[in-house]
Amino acid sequence: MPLITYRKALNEAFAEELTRDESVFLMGEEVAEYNGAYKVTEGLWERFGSKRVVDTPISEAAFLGLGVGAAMMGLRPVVELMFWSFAYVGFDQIINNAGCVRYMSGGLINVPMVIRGPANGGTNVGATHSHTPENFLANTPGLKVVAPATPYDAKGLMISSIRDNDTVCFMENTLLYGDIGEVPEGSYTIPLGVADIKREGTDISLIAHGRAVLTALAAAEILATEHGISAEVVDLRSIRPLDEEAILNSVAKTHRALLVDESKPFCGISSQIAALIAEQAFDELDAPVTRVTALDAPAIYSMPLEKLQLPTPERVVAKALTLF
Amino acid sequence: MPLITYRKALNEAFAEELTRDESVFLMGEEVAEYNGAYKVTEGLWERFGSKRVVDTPISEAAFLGLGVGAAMMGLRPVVELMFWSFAYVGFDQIINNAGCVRYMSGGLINVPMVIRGPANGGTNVGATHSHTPENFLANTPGLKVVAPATPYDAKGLMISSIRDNDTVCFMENTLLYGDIGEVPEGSYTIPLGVADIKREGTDISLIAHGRAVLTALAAAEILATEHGISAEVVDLRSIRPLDEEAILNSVAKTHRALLVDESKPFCGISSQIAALIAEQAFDELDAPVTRVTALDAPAIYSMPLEKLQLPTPERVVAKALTLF
Amino acid sequence: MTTKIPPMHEGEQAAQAPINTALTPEQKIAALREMLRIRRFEQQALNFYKQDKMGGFLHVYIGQESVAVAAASLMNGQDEMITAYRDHGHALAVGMGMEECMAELFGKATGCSKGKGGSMHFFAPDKHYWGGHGIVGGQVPLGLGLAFALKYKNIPGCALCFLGDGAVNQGPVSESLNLASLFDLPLVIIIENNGYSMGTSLERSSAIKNYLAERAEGYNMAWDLANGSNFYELRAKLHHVMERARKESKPCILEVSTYRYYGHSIADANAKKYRTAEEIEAYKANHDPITLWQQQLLQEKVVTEAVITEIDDAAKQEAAASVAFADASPWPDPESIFEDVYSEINQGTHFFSDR
Amino acid sequence: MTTKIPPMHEGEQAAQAPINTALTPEQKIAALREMLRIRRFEQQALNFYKQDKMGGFLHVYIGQESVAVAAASLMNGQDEMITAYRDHGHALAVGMGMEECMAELFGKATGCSKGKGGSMHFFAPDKHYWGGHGIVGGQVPLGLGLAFALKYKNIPGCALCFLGDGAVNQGPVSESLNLASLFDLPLVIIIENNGYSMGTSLERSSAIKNYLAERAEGYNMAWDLANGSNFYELRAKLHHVMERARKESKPCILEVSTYRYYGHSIADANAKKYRTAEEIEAYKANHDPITLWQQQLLQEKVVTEAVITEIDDAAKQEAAASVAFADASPWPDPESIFEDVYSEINQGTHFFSDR
Ligand SMILES: Cc1ncc(C[n+]2csc(CCOP(=O)(O)OP(=O)(O)O)c2C)c(N)n1
Ligand SMILES: Cc1ncc(C[n+]2csc(CCOP(=O)(O)OP(=O)(O)O)c2C)c(N)n1
Ligand SMILES: [Mg+2]
Ligand SMILES: [Mg+2]
Repeated sequence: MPLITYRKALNEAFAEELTRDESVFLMGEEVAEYNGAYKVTEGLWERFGSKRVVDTPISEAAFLGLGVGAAMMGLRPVVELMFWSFAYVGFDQIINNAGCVRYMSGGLINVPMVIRGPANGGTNVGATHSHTPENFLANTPGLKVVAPATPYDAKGLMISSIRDNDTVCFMENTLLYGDIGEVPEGSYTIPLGVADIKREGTDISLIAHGRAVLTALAAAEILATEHGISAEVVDLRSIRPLDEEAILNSVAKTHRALLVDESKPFCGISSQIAALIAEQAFDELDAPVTRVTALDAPAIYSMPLEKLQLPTPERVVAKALTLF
Repeated sequence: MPLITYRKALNEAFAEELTRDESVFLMGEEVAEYNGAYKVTEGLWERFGSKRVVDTPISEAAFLGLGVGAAMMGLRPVVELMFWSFAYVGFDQIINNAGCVRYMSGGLINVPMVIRGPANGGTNVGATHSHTPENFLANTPGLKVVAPATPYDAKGLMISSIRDNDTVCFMENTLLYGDIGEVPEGSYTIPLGVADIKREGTDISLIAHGRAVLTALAAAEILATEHGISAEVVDLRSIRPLDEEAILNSVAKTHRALLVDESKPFCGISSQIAALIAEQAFDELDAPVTRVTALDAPAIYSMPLEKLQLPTPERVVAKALTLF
Repeated sequence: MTTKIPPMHEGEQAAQAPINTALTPEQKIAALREMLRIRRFEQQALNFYKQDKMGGFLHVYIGQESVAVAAASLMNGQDEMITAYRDHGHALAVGMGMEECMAELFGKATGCSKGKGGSMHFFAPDKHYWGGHGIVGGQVPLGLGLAFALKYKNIPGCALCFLGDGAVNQGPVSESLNLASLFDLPLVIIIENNGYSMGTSLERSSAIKNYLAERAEGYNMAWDLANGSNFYELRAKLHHVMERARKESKPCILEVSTYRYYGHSIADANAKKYRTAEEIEAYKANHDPITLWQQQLLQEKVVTEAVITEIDDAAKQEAAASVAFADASPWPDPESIFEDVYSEINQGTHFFSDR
Repeated sequence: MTTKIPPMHEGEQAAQAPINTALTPEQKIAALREMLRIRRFEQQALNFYKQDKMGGFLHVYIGQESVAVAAASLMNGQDEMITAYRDHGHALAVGMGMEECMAELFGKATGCSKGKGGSMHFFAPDKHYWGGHGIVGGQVPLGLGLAFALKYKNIPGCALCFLGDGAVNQGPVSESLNLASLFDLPLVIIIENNGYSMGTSLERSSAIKNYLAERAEGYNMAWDLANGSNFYELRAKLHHVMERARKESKPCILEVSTYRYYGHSIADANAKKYRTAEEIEAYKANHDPITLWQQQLLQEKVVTEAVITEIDDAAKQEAAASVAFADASPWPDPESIFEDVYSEINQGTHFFSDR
């Protein structure tokens, strides 16, 4: 299988779908002539032209709304937010339009749109540019939320998301764009709502999404080699729909759960997973459900401190050891 | 003590603070000449004039941002959102400006603003008008979040919020505006971050905020009279800062926790409380932490169904009984 | 150089516009019928709102009926329409049935949105009607998307997007003006200027030179004004800008002067405080679009008083029947709360439930 | 009737504006010094950015220095300033020290924001400087608030609010124009039109008739244009609108034509793709505001070449010293991550932590 970057995996997904389905178009700031701020859409404007790959002014509310309107009419917009941090200037369009129109119309209208872009801290751009709003989005019934950790998952989930008849919020990560992995050529899909066990284990479940999966894997390796602890790493991949069964099965096997989450802790994704386990796997637990999250302050700029603010393998290991 | 409505209690808080402190002003759509869409600001424009009570066009982003700018300069804006549901058109101003400026300036700048308005379902206005974003706000380090359930708490917490040097998101409820309770005349404060035990009990802790506190109290009464179960009702009052100690103390006493929350369940406030209890009171629990929340769909319009969508005392009782 | 559309077919001249001289008597009568149906429908809704048959808000369109009816009368099967929460008139004008609309207000399973949307959220995609949107100004970016989709699909239609005078000050509206002009989209923006946003008069909400529509200048976009009480003028001006959108793929703003007789919504306790009774009565007496259209048709001898009465009675009966239908209809099943959230059939497996 | 401010003090006439004839030689030299300080500071920052001494983005202001310096030279202690993420120039112009600014870029505890804000988020409230804002257009509603506060407090100052040509299309900017005009606030909006928003030229981002500033017309707001390469013209025009704001409490938009030499940020790999090398070189050769100001001062015999070299060397040394300071400064303490979130001293008790 070819080894390509996460960025290229997404790019291939777009190229496949642009080719396959005339109703798919890409839109966003600098996605076309400039090739994308992070080069995720590189070459696509040249290949597919200005109709299918559309540059916009800096007007997120208008072009997100444009996406919703076009999707209602049966097109399949793939709208880039240069950063998910910029979603807040178009938040009404996401929550009230993309999120509610299907329901409020009694199911008459679908909004088959993908809203995508990076949602991560860790790049020294300060608080305004480091938001991870997957919890806000997943809180909203009507929206789907996906957060791939690997190139393989990125491509398969993106193709599924574009074909999905609901709005899918696709959370990428600038720190992952350069990661390399095996990715099949051509089209393949990964269904939304199916978690992936990225590492099998018996003693503790490390549950994560996005880049935190890699942190969990690194921690699992340390736990195995230095502490003789066998950690299972559950990659949620899709946050909503959520693969509750995979989570509960893993906890039933390991009896210990530690959630690793790069977003803020208060009402974060990890709160939801913790609440789920606490309610539905209470009798399985040999220790409290616990979490390692971003340290609870706005994202700091300072380079060494920002590294500490996000979960590190060391913090995960230390926390895991408290459960034994 | 005088018996007044929740609405009037808030109104008195504004009048007190407008009188006490020249830097306080009220702003929002229809707050002045029209007396407020829900009459919460009734009479204040007449009494304090157009400088202190300011009507705005329908431009939430601009007037929330105006509030932040004015607060940075030392004024104390009390900005009304006619509904908290409309916050999403000005969400960037709340999250990135009100929420981050203090931190990003290394503490040089305070944003002493109150953003207030009703955040509730249950009034047949459909999904776009029934959002309860307290979890989004409380997720954001830098913001404070308050949700009073009674007229007494509403007045005391509002005065504290106006005097607070950070931005406080004050979640009111149109269904509570007419509720009557004992409220002292004149000024008094209730500190943010202090929960209130609204009913003492020994067998189970019902933990709630806002109107769900009243649902919990009704359920506690049924549990006592019909099932001989003594339920303690913990009213969080302030969601951030959160009175973790009060929650944990109550659970240590009753060994059972049921969270009642009118907002959506996925990453809601109740997820956070459940995660907290699951992690920090694991050994105290005799049963899983569990929750009764809004049913997880956009707010439905239909009158009888909307009633079912929000937590009811019956649902709370039924869920509570499963824990014994 | 202004981008205002040069004067044409205004006032008394409007009847002579080809789009109006082409109207058959039947079509003229149909327009009257639609306006009366809207008014009678909403009067019934008002009654039953007061009897607590419906909840929430009820924003009635009474006084503005000519605007939606003129626009709908020009839609050609390839045009699309979207509006705000004051949406009953537009819904009926595009052909939605009174029964499904009334049942929606009653929150019944037979409602156009199965009781899920309510008064502010009517939709009928099969009739090119995309809502009914509750957040002020929120429909405008969506309307932009409708226009974008038309152009993308090479459909020579236009998207009609209505908004109020207060809504013009929402940021996404301005953003949409820029995009529509920059992308040359067939978007017809219709400001229904009824002089007030809730209790705030236009002067208190908007800094303008002369007209709201003039803001189009800043986007190098065409604009025009129309008198909402003059059905012929409305049609002539709308037709012009719709054709321009369809044929040249050019956006524009048409500002229509109109008036609402009732409060902002029926919950508007202040309805009579921010306007004088005289102002309201003067409008009713001198500018009512239905009265004026009736007078016009009488003058043209297209109708007699008797015909008018007949049409009106039919509208009243239809409205009463829609109430009976709505009243007799079943409530939605509680389980239906969980339906229509996502497009999958088996939704239960796909999202969190506390049950 | 246009709201454009009538021509005055333009081009070569600008030197004759009273606000310019009043300048002492020292003040003229001070302006040159400030521009050079900004340029040298940023050139150092650029070097050390490339050496990985700082992270994230670095949006340099080189080519635009005249704008911030002219504005700051007119601030009277009662005026306020706010800008976007391209904020180093404004920060130095209002009097922030190179050391604290460079240390901030290095993420050090001695930085102006203690290493918490970074390049895009400089603040100095004591110097009436309110940031440094990363979200495009987001500073404009805040600037509106600064102007509101001035008026509320009866301070006869004005709020200077800078934004880029691309930022004009953000909705909150339009909303702010309406509010500023409606409330008669002393807000001076300065569009630094450098022709591009990232890789998008003005023509591709904005539908306009002639000028972005012309959008002010739709809000009945005054506007004007200024040549960013002509320091005297900038001062004359800024002075006029600032005085108008201070004395009449009236807002306006001033659109300044300018240019940035580097890419959008230093991470902008495409910096040379969307513009030709000729375009950039032509600007540097013919329009550089520092070169032109130097020529002007030489011509006026206010400086000699030797004085210029001396000032420039001092600026270079100061910049180099600021790097040494930043480099030698300590990192912030890890515990400081939790500080400054809320205004309480004892923050630990007030918010959730997983530690
Ligand atoms: C973003 C937002 N802010 C406020 C409201 C509350 N609101 C509903 S309608 C309305 C007035 C709108 O006036 P206008 O646009 O003139 O339309 P009209 O009601 O006159 O038809 C307001 C303030 C809302 N629904 N959405
Ligand atoms: C809401 C939002 N959208 C997008 C961005 C990314 N972004 C940062 S600067 C910029 C271009 C702004 O151009 P302009 O306003 O002309 O200012 P200049 O960079 O030329 O100074 C963009 C798209 C952002 N920071 N915020
Ligand atoms: Mg109106
Ligand atoms: Mg620019």
